[in-house]
Amino acid sequence: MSISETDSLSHADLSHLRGQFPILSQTVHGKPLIFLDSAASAQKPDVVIDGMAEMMRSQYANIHRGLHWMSERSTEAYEAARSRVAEFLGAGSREEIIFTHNSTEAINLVAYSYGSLIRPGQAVLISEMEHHANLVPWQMLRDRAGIDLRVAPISDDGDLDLDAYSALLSDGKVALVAITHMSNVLGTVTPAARLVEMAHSAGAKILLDGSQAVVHRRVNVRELDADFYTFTGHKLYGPTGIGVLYGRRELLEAMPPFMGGGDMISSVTFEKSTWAPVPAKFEAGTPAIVEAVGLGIAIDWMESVGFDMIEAHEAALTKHALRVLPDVPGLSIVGKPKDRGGVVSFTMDDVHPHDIATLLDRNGIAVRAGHHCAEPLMRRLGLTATARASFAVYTTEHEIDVLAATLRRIRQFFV
Amino acid sequence: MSISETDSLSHADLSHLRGQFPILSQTVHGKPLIFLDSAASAQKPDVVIDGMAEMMRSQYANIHRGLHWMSERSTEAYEAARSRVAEFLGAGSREEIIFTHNSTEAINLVAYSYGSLIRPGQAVLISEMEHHANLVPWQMLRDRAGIDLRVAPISDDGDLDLDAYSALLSDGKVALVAITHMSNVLGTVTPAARLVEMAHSAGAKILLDGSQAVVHRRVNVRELDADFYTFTGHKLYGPTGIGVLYGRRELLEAMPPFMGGGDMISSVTFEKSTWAPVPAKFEAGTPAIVEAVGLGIAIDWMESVGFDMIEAHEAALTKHALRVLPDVPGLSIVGKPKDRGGVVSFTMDDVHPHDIATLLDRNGIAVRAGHHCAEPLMRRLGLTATARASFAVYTTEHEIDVLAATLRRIRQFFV
Amino acid sequence: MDACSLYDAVIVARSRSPQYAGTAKAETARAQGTNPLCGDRVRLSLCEERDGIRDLRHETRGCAICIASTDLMAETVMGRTKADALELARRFTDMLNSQSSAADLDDEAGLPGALQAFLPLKTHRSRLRCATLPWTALGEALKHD
Amino acid sequence: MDACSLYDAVIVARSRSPQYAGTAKAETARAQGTNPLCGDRVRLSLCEERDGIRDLRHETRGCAICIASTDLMAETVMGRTKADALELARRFTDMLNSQSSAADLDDEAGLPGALQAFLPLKTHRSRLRCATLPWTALGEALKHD
Ligand SMILES: Cc1ncc(COP(=O)(O)O)c(C=O)c1O
Ligand SMILES: Cc1ncc(COP(=O)(O)O)c(C=O)c1O
Repeated sequence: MSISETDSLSHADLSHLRGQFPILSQTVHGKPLIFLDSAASAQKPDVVIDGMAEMMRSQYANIHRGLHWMSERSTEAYEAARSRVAEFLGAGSREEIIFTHNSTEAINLVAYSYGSLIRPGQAVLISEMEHHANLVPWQMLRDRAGIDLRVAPISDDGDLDLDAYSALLSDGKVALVAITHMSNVLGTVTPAARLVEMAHSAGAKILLDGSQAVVHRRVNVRELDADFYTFTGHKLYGPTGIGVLYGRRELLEAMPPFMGGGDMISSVTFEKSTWAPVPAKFEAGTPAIVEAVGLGIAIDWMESVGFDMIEAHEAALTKHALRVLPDVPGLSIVGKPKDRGGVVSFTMDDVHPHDIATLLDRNGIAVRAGHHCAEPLMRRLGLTATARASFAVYTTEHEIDVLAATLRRIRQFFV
Repeated sequence: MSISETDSLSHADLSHLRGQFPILSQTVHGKPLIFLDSAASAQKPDVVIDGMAEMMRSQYANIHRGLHWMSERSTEAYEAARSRVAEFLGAGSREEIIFTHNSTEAINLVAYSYGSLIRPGQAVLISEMEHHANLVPWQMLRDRAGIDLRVAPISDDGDLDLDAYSALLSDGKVALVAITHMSNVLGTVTPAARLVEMAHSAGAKILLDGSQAVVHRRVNVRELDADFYTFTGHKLYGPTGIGVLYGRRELLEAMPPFMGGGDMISSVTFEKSTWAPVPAKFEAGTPAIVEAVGLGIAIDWMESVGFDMIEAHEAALTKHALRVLPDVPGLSIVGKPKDRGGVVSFTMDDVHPHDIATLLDRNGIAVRAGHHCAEPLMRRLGLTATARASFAVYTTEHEIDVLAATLRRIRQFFV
Repeated sequence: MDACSLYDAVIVARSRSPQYAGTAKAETARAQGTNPLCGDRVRLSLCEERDGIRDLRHETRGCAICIASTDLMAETVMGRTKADALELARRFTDMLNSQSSAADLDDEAGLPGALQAFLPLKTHRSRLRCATLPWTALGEALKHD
Repeated sequence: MDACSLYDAVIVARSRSPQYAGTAKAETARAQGTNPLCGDRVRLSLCEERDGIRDLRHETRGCAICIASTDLMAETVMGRTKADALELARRFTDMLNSQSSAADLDDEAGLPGALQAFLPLKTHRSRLRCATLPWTALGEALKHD
């Protein structure tokens, strides 16, 4: 695609871009689909869909150990996707990119492997606004390994409490910080570079859960100086079944493998196996070959749109939503973080979020409702559930207006 | 498709069937592709490719927690795939089917989760012909948990030594047997029902690695009485990035989770989480939704061809190969198991298998060469590598004839 | 706005002002049902006598569907025998879970009219549990004695 | 049969009957390279003097490409200075790893004719290590002293 060089998407550009997402022209309950659930999983542009299909049609075989043409082509495509991801994240080298099933597996990999190097008495530090994916693996590690799990609080606005964060780091016992780069509930974009710096000064390593952040902002892991960074393909306009762990090379090299199997070994006897160099050491078995290639295409597609454009468009959408939604009687936006990505959670009087979601759905509008896999955050906010609208590069201001208008009518209906 | 009701594929049926695999009409180095590497990964029929694309085009969203139409449709499709797999394997209930990344992850899940219930002094029993995927996870468990790892030997023909197997079970210390249902190197189909019975009489549970078997034979886990059964989508004419663990329900229920994250919990506080019922307990994070659906389609496709047909066709191909290949001067078939699936490993004088593979590739023929992720088996056979031709439902006798003729010329070239 | 037949007048009305909220006089049993997926919670308070359910009250935190379903359940089962109530619970749950379309079922279900308000849920399967939660809790309560 | 230019006469001949098999007289260094992926193993035996590599012999277990590459390496580096040999190792490896096509490189590579036999490997990247393995081992051997 080619988009004019302004700092935001023109109407024509946006409709051209939307035309690349076949699903956006579907109807739901007879209404045109308005998809405001991209933070749960984004829709895929046709280049991704077609590219995956094309690979399976014309250049597919298992990779790595194959000496024949099809296998070499598949291997090349898979490894090119790795290079693409490395470049996308600004990694120091392509060997620092490990393909996983999703973000959840990437975090569990670190919890099992790096976690096995953390000693009783040491601690892992998370925050109050973590997705279960960046909470439960650390709880399980705590219970397995007898380490401490510390939780950095957030303010009522939904910002991380930096003083408390600093205090929790101060005794030098924190071995690893694991914190979100962007909250999937509040939209809060955390001050990642600061968090890294503070963690490092306290002698801790840091993992950033970039599942949401990477979709909306240009991320550079070396500039952030992150030790681990994770994201998931299906939220990045890419396929399901593929995720990414970035890890600093010297850490990855010092870590034991997570899963055992083919391709992660250097040699095997019944007595003893030795491990392959990174990244192979962490990629046991046949990887999600076609999905990795699909992810590479999705990244190419995003770069062709341009991150400046994506950021500007989503910032405009978010601003618009924060202007029109509070005008809906009874509606309260949840959280007021200093820096927010395109995710807006809200409640409306005592209309239950599930009823909001179902009634929006009847009108073609897809939002999420519930605890958004962040139960402890809900409890902290004194809520059991919220409704959440989340925006993607294909979202329009008009869609947000329709959301607001429909919410008004839903409320009238209940009051 | 519709195939005439004979017990083997007619010429016309076979060419109709081949027409459904777009990749088979590709050329390689200017020669028509002859793909004899399906045991590494099978090619995909267009219904699978198109079905995945169609889902992403028209009915895609994240699953389970979504209350909107797209999410309900995706959830239904994903859960229907689970039911399809349950039926395919003859499982007692759909809750006994867990979707994983691949076979390797399925085995690692059992090694981590069920493995954590095995006590020092107890043992895991594998065989000499295991793929690294069913060997390295048990080595890692041994080293982590201080259990014993026992190895059942095979005969020179490549059959499991049942007396030795029985002897290794006899002290009652084996908690779990983990053995292949079909060797990816020798083609040996193991007497699974016997193995299960013997394991159970000795008080052991048993996992069968069905990664190869399930492609070629109808498998029924309840008839086999297996405790765990694993396979991988990409070898079953399905997508990459999806695998399956079948587990007997009461075992799955007693096992702790493997990975932590969204969807595998029932409730979460910072202090403690409780787990969702199976299968959700073992499916942390966003699953490979589209790939699971693709796998369901692949199974439907196989059933539409019919397992009787598949078995008969592959048996005919294997018989043919075992007749024509040994006629190639200098060629020796590796192994002579009593019951063999469509996998034939061979060596040819001292022409290195890698040279064989590359020269076959120059002539459009894809075979695998190397240790096939089974180094200890190679050592047992006194080899460092073999060449391997493997057959699928789309393979023809003519392709095997071309293989044999080309091998003759390769040998002349080297001698 | 398309509110669809799901949010029909009786469901919305009952969710706004449940008629059987509270606790039963002469309570003989309590039960609780929760849906951890969404935090819905139904607390039932029963007065059961030999000839059947004398009184049934509830405290429900949840969505409109859940509150209305609980309230309509209370109305429907009061005065019925235990066996009758359990049979109704089974029929209601079966009706919602069955794959046949709402249209096919309307007649067969043989459910009290008020409960038929939930038939449109069949096309919103993710919300089924909101309606069946109180019935599951009732089943537990009645089985416990 | 299409054997392609990869298995050219010299490669096949050298793999059948290597001319530098064995161990060096007056051996001053040994080195070994293995490729765990395929089990190939190259053992080098060197006699190095102040003015350069005097003798280089090998025992190679591997495919035709690997044996021929080792044997042709021995032939090529014998008599060269250490710096020269290392430079050649670098150029050979770079040539094979570079993304430019064989055609573009033919002239530029400036490699001894015999080594150019390996250029067609560029279109069989999975076999690259078969050819570079002995050179990597040589690099190790020369760096060690
Ligand atoms: C017998 C056997 N087990 C396990 C595996 C591992 O399968 P995957 O790589 O898809 O996990 C394979 C395939 O390579 C196999 O042949
Ligand atoms: C902040 C955050 N972390 C982690 C995840 C988990 O991603 P996945 O389910 O793809 O593993 C999500 C998405 O659900 C998320 O929003």
